[in-house]
Amino acid sequence: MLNVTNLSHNFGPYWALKNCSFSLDKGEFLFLTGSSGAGKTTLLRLLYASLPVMRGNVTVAGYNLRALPARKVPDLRRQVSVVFQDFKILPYRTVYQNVAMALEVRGLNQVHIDRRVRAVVRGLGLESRINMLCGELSGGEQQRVAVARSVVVNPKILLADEPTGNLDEELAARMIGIFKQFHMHGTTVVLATHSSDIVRMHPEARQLRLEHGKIVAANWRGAEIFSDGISEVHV
Amino acid sequence: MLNVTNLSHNFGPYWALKNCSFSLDKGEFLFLTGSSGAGKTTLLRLLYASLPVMRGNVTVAGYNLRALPARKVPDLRRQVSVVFQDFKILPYRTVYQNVAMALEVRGLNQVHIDRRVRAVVRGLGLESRINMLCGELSGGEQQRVAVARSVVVNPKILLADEPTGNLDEELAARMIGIFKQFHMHGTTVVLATHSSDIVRMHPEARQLRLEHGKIVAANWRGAEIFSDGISEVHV
Amino acid sequence: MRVFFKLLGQGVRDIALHPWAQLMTLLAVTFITFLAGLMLLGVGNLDNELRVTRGEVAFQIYWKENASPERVKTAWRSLRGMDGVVEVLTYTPKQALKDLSSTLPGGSRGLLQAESSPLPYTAVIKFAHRSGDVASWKKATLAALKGLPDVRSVRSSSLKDEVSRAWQELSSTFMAPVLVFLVLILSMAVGNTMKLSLISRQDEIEILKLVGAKNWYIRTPLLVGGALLGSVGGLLGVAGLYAAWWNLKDTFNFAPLYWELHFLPVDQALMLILIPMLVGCVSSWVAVRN
Amino acid sequence: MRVFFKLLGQGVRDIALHPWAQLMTLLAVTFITFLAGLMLLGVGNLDNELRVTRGEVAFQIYWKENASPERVKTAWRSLRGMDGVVEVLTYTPKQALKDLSSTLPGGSRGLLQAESSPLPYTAVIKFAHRSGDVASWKKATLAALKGLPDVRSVRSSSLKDEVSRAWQELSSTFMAPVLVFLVLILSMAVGNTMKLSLISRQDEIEILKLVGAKNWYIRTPLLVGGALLGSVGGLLGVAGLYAAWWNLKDTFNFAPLYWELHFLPVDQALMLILIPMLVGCVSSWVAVRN
Ligand SMILES: Nc1ncnc2c1ncn2[C@@H]1O[C@H](COP(=O)(O)OP(=O)(O)OP(=O)(O)O)[C@@H](O)[C@H]1O
Ligand SMILES: Nc1ncnc2c1ncn2[C@@H]1O[C@H](COP(=O)(O)OP(=O)(O)OP(=O)(O)O)[C@@H](O)[C@H]1O
Ligand SMILES: [Mg+2]
Ligand SMILES: [Mg+2]
Repeated sequence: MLNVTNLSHNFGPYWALKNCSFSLDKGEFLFLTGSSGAGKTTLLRLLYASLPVMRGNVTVAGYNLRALPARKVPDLRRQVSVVFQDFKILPYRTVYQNVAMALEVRGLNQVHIDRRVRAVVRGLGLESRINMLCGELSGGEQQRVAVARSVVVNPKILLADEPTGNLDEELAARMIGIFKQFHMHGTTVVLATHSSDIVRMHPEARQLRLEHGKIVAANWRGAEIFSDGISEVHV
Repeated sequence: MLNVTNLSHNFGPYWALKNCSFSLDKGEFLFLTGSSGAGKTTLLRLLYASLPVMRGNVTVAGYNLRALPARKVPDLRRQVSVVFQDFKILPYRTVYQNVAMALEVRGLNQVHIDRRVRAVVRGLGLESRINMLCGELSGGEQQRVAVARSVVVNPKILLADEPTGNLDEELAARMIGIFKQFHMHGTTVVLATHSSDIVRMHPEARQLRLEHGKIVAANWRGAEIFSDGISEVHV
Repeated sequence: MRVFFKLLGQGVRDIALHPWAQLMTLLAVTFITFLAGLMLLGVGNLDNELRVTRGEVAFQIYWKENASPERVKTAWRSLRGMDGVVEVLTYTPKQALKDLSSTLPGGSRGLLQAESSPLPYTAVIKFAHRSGDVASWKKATLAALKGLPDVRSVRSSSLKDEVSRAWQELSSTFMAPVLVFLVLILSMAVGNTMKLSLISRQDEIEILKLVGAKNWYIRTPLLVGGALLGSVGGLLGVAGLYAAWWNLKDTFNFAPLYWELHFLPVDQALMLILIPMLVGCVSSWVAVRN
Repeated sequence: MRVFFKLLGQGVRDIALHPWAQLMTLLAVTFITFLAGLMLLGVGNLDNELRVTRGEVAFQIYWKENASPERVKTAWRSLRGMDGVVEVLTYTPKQALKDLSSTLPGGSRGLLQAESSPLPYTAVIKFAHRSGDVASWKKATLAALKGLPDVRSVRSSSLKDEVSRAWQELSSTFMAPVLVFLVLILSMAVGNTMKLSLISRQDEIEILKLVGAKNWYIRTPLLVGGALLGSVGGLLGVAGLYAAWWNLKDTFNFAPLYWELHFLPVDQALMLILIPMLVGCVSSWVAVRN
């Protein structure tokens, strides 16, 4: 489902990712941890073709990202849903419109869209906000809209970048619960977070720790820990 | 220093704040908690005149916000520094430029600006990023730039809205440490957060809990707990 | 298909998102169209005027003093039968003298009382403006007129010809580039405003791409918006031009000038609407390409 | 003061932030200025041409047939002394006949051989175009000319007068609004592009306000940017106009027309630079007011 081998990425002289290798099977759940600037967002951006893969190889949902032509990118992104760290929702559209957008670009029919959007919005506790403009929402509410838009399409792979940064423990747990639910139905989930609390509450999930662009710890065999004599401890 | 009496605020029919009253003396440290949508950001926005005070009275640093003419707003904002929940930094400017901006609008001389900016940026662990464009920074790095810009001016009052949402425990603690330092030097700090961990680590500080726009808990005498038979427990 | 119409509708509805920017853009398109149209109108009418009053070719024919009246009259009849003739004025020596004296004050009676008129038989023949190889046609006509029996000399009025020739030279060497240039200005201005108004939609485009929208899905509403802006702007511009023309058209329309301003021909008016529309489409397309 | 100069500099440097948008705006300003200038140029030259060749007032004076030659000659001398006279053409009866016959082909010898000329003493007097109350001046002049001894009648050439009058009517009733209208178009277009280019700086302005910047601090760089854009655009437009004029100016400059196109007067050219500059300033100012 998701295969990363020897992936490196640099911004000018700065190496944001170095020689990362790991693979995930269909329906697995991965927590991606690492302190600020470790390379979590960079890794996720490479996985949904927002950054080009220059070194190493990445295969996502059967697409080889090293050789993906630009016109195939929309196809990839219909398999891979993303919750962005900075939300990327439209402030001048309502909650409903922002969430429905992801279904509309797929050309689904209106009745189906309506049912799915309302179900997901209810699940995230936003039903009273559904017709409000997103620009008028609180930080946590906006974050939940971002999550709603990514899960509404029932993706094969779900990438979530810090999806609980603006939520308190209770809401965060509820959101993780929603991700878990999709995971149960076969979605592969990659969740980047800095919160060790959340990770600790789900010991059964895969975990990967980045430090300065290198994988420094992992709790399953599919990941290659960077063996440069720095740190090789499993979390 | 900061006096709020009977403050209410509505967006259309929706009451985001209801009858809030509390006061803070110079140099106090307040944690503002409450779940997503409780009204934390709304309260802060009222305090720095980003929303007009319609009902109730607010006095901040000697300015009566109920009757503040538009041309006085810049004066208020030179006393009150804010860390915004959505950062509000310029992606096409460097870290240095974004932080220096707050000093430049005050017309300080270049040598002084340079010294202050570099000191604050170093304190937040961003010295290696100082000449990078903010749009190229990671989420946590951007958040730290936002904090740097607000503390660099040595404000009388510091309002921080969820300043640690994108930071791991270690960086969060370091940042609270920086706020504490300013607090020691006489700055009044109001810090909105959803993280009960952080609040628990600072039991000596003032605490105020909002729920649906009402003050439902506080740990000092200066705050009036909403007495509508709902909840009156001190945290 | 259903999706396509939805996208069309969205393109129209999206105008409401930034009404101020859209209105400003619309006004810019309108004004530029109006300006371009005004220039076309001015050039077209001047051109027209020159063709009608100046472009026509007039010849003055003078017969010998001893020409036989019968031969002259026959020649006059044949003149009227020539191809492209607009008007033939003929003067017997008496009539010529009378006409001449009538231009003098009080009808210089002395002149009229002269026993025999000192003037020859005269005719003025005017041909309509013709395109094509005017020079050689003129040469041939001149020869034909000179060949009429007893004709002493034939003249054509030179100033009018010169102006007409200069204007045609100007038209052919400068009007084409000037028109192309105007279209370029239009494209530039419309494209500019479109591009700038698209800046405010960059976020939306970015997000649509990130949630898996295909290119045509993103571009259709933008194209519709651009085309709508261009065509409505063009339409308003032409309407404004029509109003302006309506107010101005009789300014020069008095005796003895009778110069009535004409509106643009239909094809030019249509172009003034179609070109901004096309430019709107194209510039929207270009704006989202990168 | 130091801060002020820093802000000026920032206004200039900020152009580099969105070079594409700024370039497009600059081009739009350039082209609109060019268009406006082209219209001014056209109008100005036509106006000029009408004033020079048509606006002048000509009177034809005919003396009685029995007028005494001495009196006529005295009158001629006094004509030349009149105020605003451009040209006086005088004809004795003999000269008039010769002149007349010379317009006929082959110099109709019969006419010249007439014992005494049937034509009267004649004079044509041309006055330069004059502004002010032309009608009453003309009436007075007409009366004065008619009052000369032995004068039978005085005429003034009507077509030229009519055209001249119509053009002046057009100028006074339509040119002012048209010019105001052009300035409006200019303001609109420049303001529009300025406003749109400012959209991309809204974030910056919002943040500056939030960190306590005073209004002048925010506006000065924007004003400088707007003024720069407007004035450079205007300058380029006028330069382009000059280039176009240079290429076109001799198009009508041939014998016997000698109509040389003139460039805009300095004050109009300056206006074409100053107005976009002002508009750029004002629209920047307005854009950040809300
Ligand atoms: N476009 C870019 N150009 C230059 N450097 C970049 C760019 N994007 C990211 N970086 C740098 O790469 C490093 C990794 O960034 P990344 O966003 O992946 O971190 P992260 O793990 O997501 O951190 P956070 O938890 O703070 O979001 C950062 O130090 C950042 O400054
Ligand atoms: N401009 C606005 N128009 C309408 N409703 C608004 C507006 N701003 C905020 N609200 C509503 O007011 C409520 C309080 O918002 P606020 O941003 O103060 O919450 P918050 O406590 O900061 O939440 P969070 O922790 O999620 O940031 C929210 O439910 C929000 O939807
Ligand atoms: Mg990140
Ligand atoms: Mg908030």
